[in-house]
Amino acid sequence: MNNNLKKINVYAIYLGALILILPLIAFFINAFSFRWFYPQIIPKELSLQAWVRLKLIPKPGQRSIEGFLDLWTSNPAVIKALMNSLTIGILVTIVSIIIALPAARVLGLLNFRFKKLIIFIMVSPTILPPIAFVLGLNINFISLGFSGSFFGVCLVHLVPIMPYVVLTMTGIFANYNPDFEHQARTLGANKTRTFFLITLPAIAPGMVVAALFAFLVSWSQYLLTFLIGAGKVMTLPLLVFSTASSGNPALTAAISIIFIFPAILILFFTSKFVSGESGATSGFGKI
Amino acid sequence: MKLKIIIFTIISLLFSKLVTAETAPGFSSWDEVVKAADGGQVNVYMWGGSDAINGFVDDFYGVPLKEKYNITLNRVPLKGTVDAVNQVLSEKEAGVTGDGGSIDLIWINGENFWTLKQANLLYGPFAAGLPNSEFVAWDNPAVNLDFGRPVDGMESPWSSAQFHFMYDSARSNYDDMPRSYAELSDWISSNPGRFTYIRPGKGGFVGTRFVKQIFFELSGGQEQWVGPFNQDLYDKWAPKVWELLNSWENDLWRGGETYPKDNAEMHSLFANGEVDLDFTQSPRGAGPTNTAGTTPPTSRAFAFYENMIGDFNYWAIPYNAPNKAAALVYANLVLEPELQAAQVQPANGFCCGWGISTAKVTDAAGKAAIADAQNNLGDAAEDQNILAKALVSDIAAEYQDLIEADWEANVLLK
Amino acid sequence: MGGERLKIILSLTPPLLIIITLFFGGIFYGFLQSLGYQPAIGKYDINFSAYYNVMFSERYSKLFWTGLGLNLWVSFASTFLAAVFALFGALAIRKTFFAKTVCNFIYSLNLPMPHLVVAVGMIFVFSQSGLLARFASQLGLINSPGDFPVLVRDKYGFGIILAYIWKEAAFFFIILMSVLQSLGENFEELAQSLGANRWQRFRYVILPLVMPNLFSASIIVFAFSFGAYEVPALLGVIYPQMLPVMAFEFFLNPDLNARSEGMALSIIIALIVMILVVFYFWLTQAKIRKD
Amino acid sequence: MSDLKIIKLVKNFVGMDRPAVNNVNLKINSGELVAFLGPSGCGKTTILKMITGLFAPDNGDIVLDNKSLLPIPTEKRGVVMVFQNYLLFPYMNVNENVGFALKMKGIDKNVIEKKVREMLDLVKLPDIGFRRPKQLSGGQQQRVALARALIASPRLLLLDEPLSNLDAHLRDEMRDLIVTIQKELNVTTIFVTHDQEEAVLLADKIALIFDGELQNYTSPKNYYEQPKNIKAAKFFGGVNFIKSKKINNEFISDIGKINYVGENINDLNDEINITVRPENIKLSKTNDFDHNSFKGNIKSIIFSGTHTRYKIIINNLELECSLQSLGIKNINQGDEIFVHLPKDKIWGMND
Repeated sequence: MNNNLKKINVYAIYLGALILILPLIAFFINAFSFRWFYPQIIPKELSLQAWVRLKLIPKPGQRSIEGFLDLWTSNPAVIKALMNSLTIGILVTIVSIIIALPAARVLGLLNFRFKKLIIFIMVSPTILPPIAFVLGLNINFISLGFSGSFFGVCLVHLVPIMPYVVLTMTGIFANYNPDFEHQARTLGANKTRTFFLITLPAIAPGMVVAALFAFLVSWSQYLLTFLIGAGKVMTLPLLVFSTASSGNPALTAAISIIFIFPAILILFFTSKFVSGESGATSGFGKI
Repeated sequence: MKLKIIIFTIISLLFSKLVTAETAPGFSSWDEVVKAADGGQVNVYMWGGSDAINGFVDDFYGVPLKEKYNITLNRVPLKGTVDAVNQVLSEKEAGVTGDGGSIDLIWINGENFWTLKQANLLYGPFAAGLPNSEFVAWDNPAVNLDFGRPVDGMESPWSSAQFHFMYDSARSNYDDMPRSYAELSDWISSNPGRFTYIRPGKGGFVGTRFVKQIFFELSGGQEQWVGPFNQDLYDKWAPKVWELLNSWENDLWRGGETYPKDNAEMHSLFANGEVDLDFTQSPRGAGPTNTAGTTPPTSRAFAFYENMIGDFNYWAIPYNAPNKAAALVYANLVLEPELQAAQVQPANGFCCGWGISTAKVTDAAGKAAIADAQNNLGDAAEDQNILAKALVSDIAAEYQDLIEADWEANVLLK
Repeated sequence: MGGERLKIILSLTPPLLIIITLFFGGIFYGFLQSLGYQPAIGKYDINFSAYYNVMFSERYSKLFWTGLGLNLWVSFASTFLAAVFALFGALAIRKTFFAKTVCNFIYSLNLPMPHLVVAVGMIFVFSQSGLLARFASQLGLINSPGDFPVLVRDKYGFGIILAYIWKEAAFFFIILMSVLQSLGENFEELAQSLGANRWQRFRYVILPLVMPNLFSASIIVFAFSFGAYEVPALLGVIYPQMLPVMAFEFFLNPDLNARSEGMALSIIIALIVMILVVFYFWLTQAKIRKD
Repeated sequence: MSDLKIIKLVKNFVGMDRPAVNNVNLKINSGELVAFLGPSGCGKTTILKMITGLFAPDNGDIVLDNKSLLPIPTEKRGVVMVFQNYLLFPYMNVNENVGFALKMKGIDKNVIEKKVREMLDLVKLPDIGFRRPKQLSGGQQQRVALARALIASPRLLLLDEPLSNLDAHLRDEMRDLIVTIQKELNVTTIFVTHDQEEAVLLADKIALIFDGELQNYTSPKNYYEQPKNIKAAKFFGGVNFIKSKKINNEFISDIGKINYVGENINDLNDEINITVRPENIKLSKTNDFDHNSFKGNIKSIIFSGTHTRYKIIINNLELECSLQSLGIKNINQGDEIFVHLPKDKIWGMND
C-alpha cells in the first residue's frame, strides 16, 4: 500500500476512536463538575457533589473511612440498585447456563427432526421486540403474584438471555469432539468425573463468554424490569432512566459511570475471546 | 435529639387519645398504627423527575422513618404519577386485594387522584386520623377540594406550589420581563427562538398549567372557570387559545417543531442558554434549581400579575397497599412543622411550599423553624406579594385531559 | 434409539418451556387483549376495533403512520450506516499499526455499553448545547446554541439513529473483525495477483466473503432497533413518535380501554418486524444464491 | 519471452533477528520450471510474494524482460500466484472462479465463457463448471485453481507448495499435469516446495534456500553428485561427511589418506569435507580395491526391502552404506570389513 494512504488511514482510525469515546469523556467531565453549562468546554467548577448526592461519597468533612462505611451501610438507593442488578444478573446467568447446557449439547452434536424449528423458536426472542410479549405477560404475572417480586424479574430476564446462551453454547458444541469423553470413559472415569475433567475444560472458554453476555443482557434490561418489577425491584437501568429524565446531568453521568463500569471490565477480559476465532461470535453469526 | 423524640411521642400519644374517633380504617388507635408499622418497609411511588425532591425525601423522611419508627423507605421514582395509577388499575384488573399490592403511597393530585377515588381504589378516609392533621387548613377550599373535587379525607396534603417563571439575571433584566400573556406574545416576537413551553401531556402538567392560564387571561379571569366542568365555556375559548399558540410558533425554539417533554428538559434548555425563560413551581423561585446546579446561579424568578395557578399536592394510599400502617406514619411525618419548614428552606432543595397552615402551629420549636424558613426566602424568589396577588386555584380535572388532547391535535399535529 | 430420543426431549424441554410459556404465551395473551378480550374487567367480546383505532381513527392515524415511517427510516438507516462504518473501521484497523490494540478496544467499547447510557451520551455530545456545539462555539462557528444543527431530539430521528450507530457499529465491528481474522489476507492477495484492483477486491472478494455474517448481524440489529423502547424514549420527540414508545404510552394510560390499543400496536410492531425480516431474508438469500 | 532476474533482493521483517531474504541473486530463463526449495520459514514464499508485489523488497530489484517489476502494482504485473490451499472463492461456482481474472479486466462475457471452457479442458475438468468449490475433491480444486491462474496468460506463474495438500496417488497425477501444461504453454514457472523429491522430479533447476540465503542454484542432478556445501548435501539425503586436510595436494582425514580427483580440486580450501552417497560406497570382506580402501567394523544392519543399509565405524568415523539386498554375501554385525570410496564418486566441499 501507498505509504501516504496508509498514514491517512491510521489517522482516520485515531479520529474515529476519538469520536467514539467523546460520550465517555462527557460522562466523566459531567460527573465531576458543577454547573457545567454551554458554552464552557472545561467546567469552571469541579465538584464531587453528584457523588455526594448519590450518597456514594460522604459530605466534605466526613470523608474518613468511618464516614464512607457509615454512608454505604445506610444502604443508599444506588448501592441498593447496584446490588439488585448484580444479584439478578448473576442468578439469571447461572440458571440460564445450567438450563442451556444440555439443550446446546443436543443441538450442537445431534441431528434430528424439527431441529431447525426448535432453533427458530429459541432465537425468536432476539427478533421479535420485547414490548410484544411483556405487555401481555404483565397482567398474568400480576395475578400470579410474580409482579413486583425478585423471582418474577429473574424469570422474565431469562427470555432475552436464553437465545444468546443456547446459541453461543450450541456453537461451542458444534466444534466439540465427544470422542474425548468416550476416551475418558474407557480409561475408567465415571460420568461426573468425565464432565468435570473433560467436558467442562473443553467448553469453559466459550461458556465464560456466553455467561458474560448473558449477564450483560440482564444488566442492561430496562423495559422488562420496569414492567414486571412494578417499581419494587429497583435496578441500575431504572435508576439511570429516571435520573436521565430528572434533568441533572452530573447525577446522570455519575450513575451512568457506575452502570457502565462492569460492562467495560467484561469487555476488557473477553476481548481476546471475542475478537478471535471463537465459538461465541460464530454463535452470534448463526442467528 | 432524645428530647425531641420524647416530646414527639408525648404529642402523638396525646393526639391518639384526642382523635380516637377519627383513626384510619382498620386501626383503633395511632399507637396501634405505629406498632404495626414497626420494622416494615414503605413503598413510596412518586414522580422522580426532580432530583432535588428525590434527595429531599431520602434525606428528610428516610432517616427519621428509620430512626424513629424503624421503617425502611423505598422511594420508587416514576416518569409520571399516572404510572402508579396504572399499576393500581392493573392490580385491580388482576384481582389483587387485601395487602397484596405493591404501592403504599402515591404522591398525587388532580386527575390521577380523581381516577383512583372514583374507582374506589383508595384506602381511607384516613387524613383526619393523622395526629398532624391538626395543622392542616381543612376548612380552606384550596385544601379540601383538589382540582375542584372533594378530597373527603382520601388523601393528605404534603405541600403547595404556584406556577411562575424564571429568567437569568446575567442575560435579561427583571424590568423587561413580561407580566401577562399579551406581553409575553410581544416578548416572543421580539426574541425569536428564545422561548418554548413544556408540552401539555404526560409528565408535562406544568405545560398544561401554562396553557390553562391562557384560557383565564383570554376569557377575562379565572372566576368563571371555578366549579364543575363546562364544555360550552371551553369550546368558546379553546379556538382562540390555539390561535394564539399557533401565532407564536415560528418564533418559538426550533420553530415550534418540538417542545420539551418536562420541566427537567426545560431547565436544561434554559441553563445551556438555548432559551431565555423557564418555568418554576416553587415559591422560592429559582432557589431550588440554583442550589442543585441545574440552572445558572444567577437565575431569578418573576410572575405575571394575574392568573398564576397554585395548588396543593397530597399523599394517597391505594386500597391494596401492603403496609398501610407505615403509609399512615409517613403521611403523618411529612406534616411535622419542622419538616414542613425544612421543605421550604431553599438550601434543602425541595421546590414546593407549605402543606400546613403555619398559623396553626403552636409549639416553640415548630414556630421558630417556620419563622426561620420564612425569613430565608433567598434572592432567587419573586416578591411574595406579587405571587399572592396573582394566585388562582386550579380547575376541574376534565379540562386537563381535554387541553392535552386538543393541544396535540390543534398545535402539535396541526 | 428410544433412549436417544428421550434424551433429546428432556434436554430441550426446559429452555423451550421458558420461551414458549413466557415469550409466546405473553404474545398470545397480548393478542387476546388486543382483540378486546379482557375478562378481568368483564369484557369477553372479540373484535378488531383496537387495530382499527390505532391505524385509522382520526385521533391516532396520523401518529401511527408518521410513527411507522419514522420507525422504518430509523431502523433501515441505522442498520445500514452502522454496518458501513463497522466495515470500513474493521478493514482499516485489521492491518497492524501503532496502538492497534487500544483502537481495537475502543472500537468494541460500545458493545457491552447499555443502550440507555449510549442515548444519554448522545445528548451530552450532540445536543444543541452539547460537547460538539461547545467546540463549535469556541471555534466561532456558531453564535448561540440555536445555530448548531438539531441532531438530538429532532423530528427526523437523527439522534436515535446516531445512538444506534454508536452502539451497533461495535457489534458489527466485532463480528467483522473475527471473520476477517479467520479469513486472513490470502483471498485478497490471490485476487490481486489475478489482476483485481483495490475496488474490485472489495467488491468481488471481501464483500461476498463477509456478507453472510454481515447479513445475520444486520437482521438482529434491524429487528432490535425496530422494537426497542429506551433509545427513542430518551432521544425522540413527541411527534413523530416511534411505534414502541407510542405503544408503551397507550399501555400506561389509566384508561383500561387504551390497553387494547397498546397491545394491538405492539402486535402490529411484532408483525411488521416479522414480515420485514422474512422479506429481507428472502431478498438476501436470493442475492447470495445468484452471486 | 519472459526472463526473470532477481537482483540482490533483501527483505526484513519487524521482530526477526535476521533478514527474511538476504541478498538473493537469481536468473530464470523463459519457459523454465524452477523450484524454490527449503525448509519452512526459509524465505521462499517471501520471495514469491515479492515477485507478485504483495511484499515490497527493502533492497534489490526484480526484473522481468529487462524491466523492473517494482513500480508496477500487483494486479498489473501479469504474475499470477496459486496459493497452497487453492483459495477458491467459496461464493462462486467453478466457471466464475476460473473467469475471475478476465472479469477483472472487464472482458466481454462471451469471450470469458469460451476461455473458461478452454481452460477447464486443459486441466481435464470439463462439465463441472456449475459446481461450487465445496463439491470438489482436493485434486479437482487444485486443477481449478491452476486453470484460474492460467486463464489470463500470465508472464510468470508462481505455485506455492502445489502438491503438499494432496494424497500420495494424486500427487503423481498432478505432477504430470503441471509439467505437461507448463511445457505446452511454455510459461515461465516458479514453484515453492519443502520436499526435495518433488523438486527433483519437477524442476529444471532448483534454488536451494536456507535462512533467507540462496545456497545453491543448479540442476537436480548436481545436488546429488556435486553439492555445494554440507547443508545442501544433507538436504538431499547426504549422510557421509569426512573432514579432510589438504596437504601438498593430498587429502588427509581421520580414516587415512584420500585419493581425490573431483573437477573442483583447484577451488578447494585447506580444510574441506568430503562426501559420498551411501549407494556409491562399496564393501568387501577382503581388501580387493586399488585405492581409497579403509578397514572398519559393521555397527548395524537395517534391511529395507530392495536395499540394505549398513553402518560402519572406521576409526571413530561412522559411514553409512546402502547396497542392493540381492546378492549380498554373508555380512554380519561386528564383522571386520573393507570400505571402498571410488575416487570419481566422492566430492569435496569447502563448507
